[in-house]
Amino acid sequence: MMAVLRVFLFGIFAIFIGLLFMGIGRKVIARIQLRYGPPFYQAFLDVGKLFARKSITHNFVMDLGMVMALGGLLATMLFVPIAGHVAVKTSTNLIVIMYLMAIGYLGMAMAVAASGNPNATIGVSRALTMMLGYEVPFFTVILGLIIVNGTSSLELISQSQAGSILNWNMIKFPLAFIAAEIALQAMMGEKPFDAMIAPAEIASGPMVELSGKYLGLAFLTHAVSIFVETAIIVNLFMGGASNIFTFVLKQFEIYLITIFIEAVFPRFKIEQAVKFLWTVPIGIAVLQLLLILL
Amino acid sequence: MNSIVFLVVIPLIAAFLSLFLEKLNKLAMYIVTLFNLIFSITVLMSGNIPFNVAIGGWRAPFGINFVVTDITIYFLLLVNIAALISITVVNNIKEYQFYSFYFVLLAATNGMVLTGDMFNFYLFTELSTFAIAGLVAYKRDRLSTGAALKFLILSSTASLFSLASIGLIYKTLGTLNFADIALKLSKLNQASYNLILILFLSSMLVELKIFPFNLWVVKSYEGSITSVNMFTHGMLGTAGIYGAIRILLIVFPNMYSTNISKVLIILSVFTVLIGEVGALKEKNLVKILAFSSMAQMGVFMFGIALGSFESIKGALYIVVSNYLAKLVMFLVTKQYSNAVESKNYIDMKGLGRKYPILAISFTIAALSLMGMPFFAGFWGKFSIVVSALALGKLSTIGIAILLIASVVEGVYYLRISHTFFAEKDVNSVNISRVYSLIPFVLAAIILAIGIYPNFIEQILWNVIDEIKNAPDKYINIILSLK
Amino acid sequence: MTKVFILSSLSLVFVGLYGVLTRKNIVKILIALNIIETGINMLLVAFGYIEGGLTPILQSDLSIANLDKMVDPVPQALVLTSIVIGLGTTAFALALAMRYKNTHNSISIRATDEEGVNV
Amino acid sequence: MIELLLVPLITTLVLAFFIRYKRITWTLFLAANGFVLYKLYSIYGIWNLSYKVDTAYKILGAELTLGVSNNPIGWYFAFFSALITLLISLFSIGFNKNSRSNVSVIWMLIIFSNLGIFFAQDWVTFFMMWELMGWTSFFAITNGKDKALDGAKYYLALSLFGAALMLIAISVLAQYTGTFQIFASAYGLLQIINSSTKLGIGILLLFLTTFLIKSAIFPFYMWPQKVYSEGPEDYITFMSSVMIKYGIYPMAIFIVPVVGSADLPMILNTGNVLQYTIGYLGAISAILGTILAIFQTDMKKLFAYSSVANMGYILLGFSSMTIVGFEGSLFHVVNHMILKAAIFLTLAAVVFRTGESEMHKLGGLVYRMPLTFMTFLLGIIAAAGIPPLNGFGSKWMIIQALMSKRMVVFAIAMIFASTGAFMYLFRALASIFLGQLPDRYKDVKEVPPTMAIPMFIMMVIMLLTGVVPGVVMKPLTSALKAVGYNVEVASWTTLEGSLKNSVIDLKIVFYMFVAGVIISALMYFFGNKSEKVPQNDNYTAGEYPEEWGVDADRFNYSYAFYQPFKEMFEPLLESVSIDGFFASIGRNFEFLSSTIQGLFKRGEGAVLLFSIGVLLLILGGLII
Repeated sequence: MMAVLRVFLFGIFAIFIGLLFMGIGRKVIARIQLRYGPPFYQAFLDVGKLFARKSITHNFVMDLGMVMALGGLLATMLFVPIAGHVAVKTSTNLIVIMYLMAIGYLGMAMAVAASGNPNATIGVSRALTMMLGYEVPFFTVILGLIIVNGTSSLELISQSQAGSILNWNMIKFPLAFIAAEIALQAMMGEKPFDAMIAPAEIASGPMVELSGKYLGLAFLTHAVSIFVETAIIVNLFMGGASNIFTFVLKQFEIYLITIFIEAVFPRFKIEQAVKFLWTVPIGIAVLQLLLILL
Repeated sequence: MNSIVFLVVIPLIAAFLSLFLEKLNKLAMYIVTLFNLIFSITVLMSGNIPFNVAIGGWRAPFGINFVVTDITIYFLLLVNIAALISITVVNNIKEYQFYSFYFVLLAATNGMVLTGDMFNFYLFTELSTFAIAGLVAYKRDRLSTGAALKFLILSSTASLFSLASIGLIYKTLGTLNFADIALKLSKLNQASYNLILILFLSSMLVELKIFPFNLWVVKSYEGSITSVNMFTHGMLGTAGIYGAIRILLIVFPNMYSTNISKVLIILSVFTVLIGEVGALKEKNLVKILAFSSMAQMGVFMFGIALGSFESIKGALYIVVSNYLAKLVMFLVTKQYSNAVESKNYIDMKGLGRKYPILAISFTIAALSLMGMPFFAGFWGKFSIVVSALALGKLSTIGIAILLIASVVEGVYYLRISHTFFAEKDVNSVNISRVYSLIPFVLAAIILAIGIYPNFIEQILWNVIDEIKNAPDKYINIILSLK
Repeated sequence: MTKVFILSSLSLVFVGLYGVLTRKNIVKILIALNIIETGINMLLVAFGYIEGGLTPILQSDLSIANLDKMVDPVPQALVLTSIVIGLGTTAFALALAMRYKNTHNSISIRATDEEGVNV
Repeated sequence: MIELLLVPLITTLVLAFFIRYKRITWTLFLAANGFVLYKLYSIYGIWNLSYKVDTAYKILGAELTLGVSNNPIGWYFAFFSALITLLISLFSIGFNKNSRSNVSVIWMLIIFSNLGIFFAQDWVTFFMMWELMGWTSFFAITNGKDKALDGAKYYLALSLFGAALMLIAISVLAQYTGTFQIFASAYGLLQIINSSTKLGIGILLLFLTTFLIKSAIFPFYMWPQKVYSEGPEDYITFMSSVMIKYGIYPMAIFIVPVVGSADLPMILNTGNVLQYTIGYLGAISAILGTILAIFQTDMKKLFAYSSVANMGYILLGFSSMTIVGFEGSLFHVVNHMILKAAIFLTLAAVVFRTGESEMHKLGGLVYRMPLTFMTFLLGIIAAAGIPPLNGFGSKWMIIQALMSKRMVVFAIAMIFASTGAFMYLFRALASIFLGQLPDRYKDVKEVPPTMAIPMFIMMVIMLLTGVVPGVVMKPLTSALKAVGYNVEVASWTTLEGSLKNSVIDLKIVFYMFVAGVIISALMYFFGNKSEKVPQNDNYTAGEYPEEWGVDADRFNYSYAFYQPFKEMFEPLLESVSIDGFFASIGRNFEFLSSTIQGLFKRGEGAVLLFSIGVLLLILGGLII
């Protein structure tokens, strides 16, 4: 019973933090662009409204896919240590986390493809292409860290950086951090890597046919993914944290970097994005890997 | 067992009689062939093998003699069985010439196998090629006439070479008897030995279909009717193989110390390559079989030229497999091409679905030729490969090329089999199921040898044993030396 | 004397071979074949020939006493047989050549064997 | 032991007799497979079973003995392939109702050779079964259809070529070691490598090439797409799931132990030269297979390339030469068997109902074939290696092994391939089942129960092996232990990696996934009601195009799905065209063939060539 409650709490927490970040993010972007922007709790309002609305669906795959999307990301989130706490006792294996994340994306992709709108499918095709673009540099970075630490457990990697700030992987392996940051930008689908959404071209791509609670679930999925991705980076590079507040703060720092870049950059075409991801971050990551290996 | 002479005499008498028998010729053909076959079986069963028959009472090195040893009797059986199977596809032939030529061929091939004398061997060879040329020309059209004439010219030229070689043998050794030659050859100087061997070999390679002596093969096969193809393959070919074994391995065993065996290896590899690759693009089934029989003879020659007993055993397996398989294939080709009135295998599409036994027999034969396991040819291929790899660089390269050529063979044969089994409606075609019987039995034998080689292995070891202990098992018997 | 025989017979063989290889006319090829054959036959006879030898016929005591001076009869017997064979071959080949002329409308060995194509 | 081989053989004969009665043959086929599975189950653990035949056939001076024996790794392969075969044969009963040809006879013969390969005790038996499998596959692939001939010929030529290489290798090996026994000759080969490295590596490479051909690794990666796209779908299912593993089995029992213990030059202290050779071949196959799969428009070709990529993973696992990698590879063998069988069964079902295998001509089939869709969905989740299903565990172990051996290039290749796998797998899912249903498939129905049941069982198996990998890992580790590897028998749900603190419990992963889905489902039910509306309601913005006299066009985004990506890779793929190389070999042979035919057609140069031949002989005999 305790475990169930714990799992539930972790889930709710992730959703809450994710939505909060989204709201703050919007505000920050607006301020950078010299707009006033919505209030920081706008994301909660949006989700609430969406869930209250009636919605339409075309077949059971849409329902199944959306549930799978959020479920998959929540499951991933349960494997990520948050300030040393994990929902259940596991080895917090990085590879497991990376693969589990994919099920969420798969569910999302399935749901929007089932909606039957070509724009949505185009969006998914771009997203998957982008995924191939960022997974390779991101994994190269992870590989270096795994080899250094001799473990693929996220928890152990974050523990190994305990102590002063100089122990942080961010300081020890700055190149890896830069590469990971670029990959993270693509992972979150923020500019300049947001070709899969591209409202002007393909009418927000995946979201085009979603309405009501389906869109709401998509929002929540995005929120959880923000949480998970920033949490992974914090664990990998910033040594985790001793309490949850610090942890969230560190997450927010990471998110802010992303938001700053998002606010000022235009959009890559998809093949430009992949080419970029396969030259710059991979180059940096491989350099770091060579430094580690030799 | 002086009556062994009848194997040659009776067909020759029949050849004369065939001029007058007219409609009874077909019956006579069966009677004579059956006589030959039954007689050979009796000889096999009689249990007094080996024996030596001096014709007219003249003792071995001086007179003409017929020898029956293990090798002889097996090949005698092969020739006569092939004859019997081949004549089953002879029908609607009224011309007595055909029958005369057939009887001459039967006499000549039996004689080739039986004789223990160089000059007689030459005579019988000449006679058999003569008969084959006549049979090839039977169809009377442009192709067969041209083929027969060209074959005749080539084989006459070749036989003159062997005549020269016989003259040289007589000049240097003063004898023409196989056993006596074998005994005395070792005293000869190397150059004369080689010259004799080369002259004789070059005439024999024509019959063994080795490149570049084999330009007659494809044309003759293409230009003649199926029964003649089977004669060429089963009778002349088998007798030629006998000649190769007897003369190269027993009379000229010193060949392996010269470079000639290496040249033979190279030539046989080329033969295989040319045979297999030549068949790749061919559509005419008979021509494909011609190319393939060339290639198989190349493999046989390769095994012989390697000269180790294991490779010779492999070569003998190849002989058995090729003998059976080609008979099956010609029979199937005959039935199918008659049914669709074309020799192009693509026209035979779908026949295998209506007449599966013929097509399955063909496939089994093809697989055996490819050297697939569970079929007779595999044991031959395996032996040859293993012994070739032990015998140095040249044979290693040779066997590698041979194996790659067998890939090509596999592709074109199974393509044909596939065409037989392809989906197509063939309701208008009619083949009597009786014709499936012989191919089926032969294919079953191929399969049986492939699965259970013990029986044939024993026979082949008898043959090898005779080659190994030639002085005891052959020479001394004939010359009555103790 | 024997050497002259052997040399001349060899030259006949090569002349014949040259003919077979270069002539196009089938009849000429057959003639060339016969020339080779003659050469080979002469060769065989020459092998058995002894200078100043006797006829190999046993008719008197004298001949029995001079057995080793007799010419070897075996090659002559062989040659007789081979002449017969050669005759048969030539006859048969000529018969075929006649049919060749009918079917191909030519006696060139290079005439195509394909049906329906005129030379 | 012998009845295991005899039953398929006798069944083949019986099937051949009844070939015109489909119902009887396929039922018999199913029964025989059931027997084989039962028999295999009953001989588990009795590792001293064997059957020998002494022939009088003399080779290398000794009489040849052929034999089969129950060896643990062979059992592992045989058992799971028999299981999959049983399911496929159940599927075949329904699938072949309307087919014109009956592939069951030749298929049974392949099953015979299948068992023979896995249980062969000596190389001769192995080779015999191997060759048998080669030509029987040819007939099974063509199955009387001319359009399948090209692919089948390609496959046949490759397998005959491979078999030729293997025959040479076997013969040379037997000459040096004096034995045909597989395990004894592995030891002998090791000694040859240590004493004369060149010869040993030569033999090893000959063997390796043969096995690579059968498992569709890099230079020979073309045959699956040629073969799978045209063969009979149910047989192709068997081929893609079971037969492609024939090359892996001998690698596992022969190549890996030899390479792993040979004393060869090392690279960067991480592995020896051969290890890296195997690894690079695997990595190239994984990457190339993935990229090519992404560009296919025919679904069978797509999954053919996916098989190539998966074979690459298995080779990568071997190349690590650690026990975790080895276990992972063997585990992946079975996982791939299961998931490929599931996927190809659904493809067969789609072809059965629609007769179409070009993905862009399909679409929206989820409306008509929900069960097939679910099987396919689980299949691709498994194929992508996503946790609660079965592809994950083995991939994870392989990556762990590669990372612990610091083989970074291979690890990155692996990640590239499995991320790329999402791309092509999703593309297949979206194009076949999702999107809008074309009008011509309006009346398509779900497959009949005989076909649905095996698909359902496949789903269960995939989930079961995903959550409880012990069902495969326990027999596997026991088998490895039985042949002398130093391993612990695995537990039911946990997998052990080779890095620090890397034990994962797939049961927990599954629970977490369920927990996540429950939370998310709660959210879903918490939201307001949704209404199910037809596609056009939204798509045509509520208007009715029929009223204006036009039909609503249905179009899916599925033809050039990854066009930008394709444009990136096209120049690369054009520059490395193995297919062109093989095709040019074929062309050269054909050209040579015409030349030779020309030579033999005229035939007037016979005497000239004869003279040349005599001269050659004189050259050889008198002058040299």
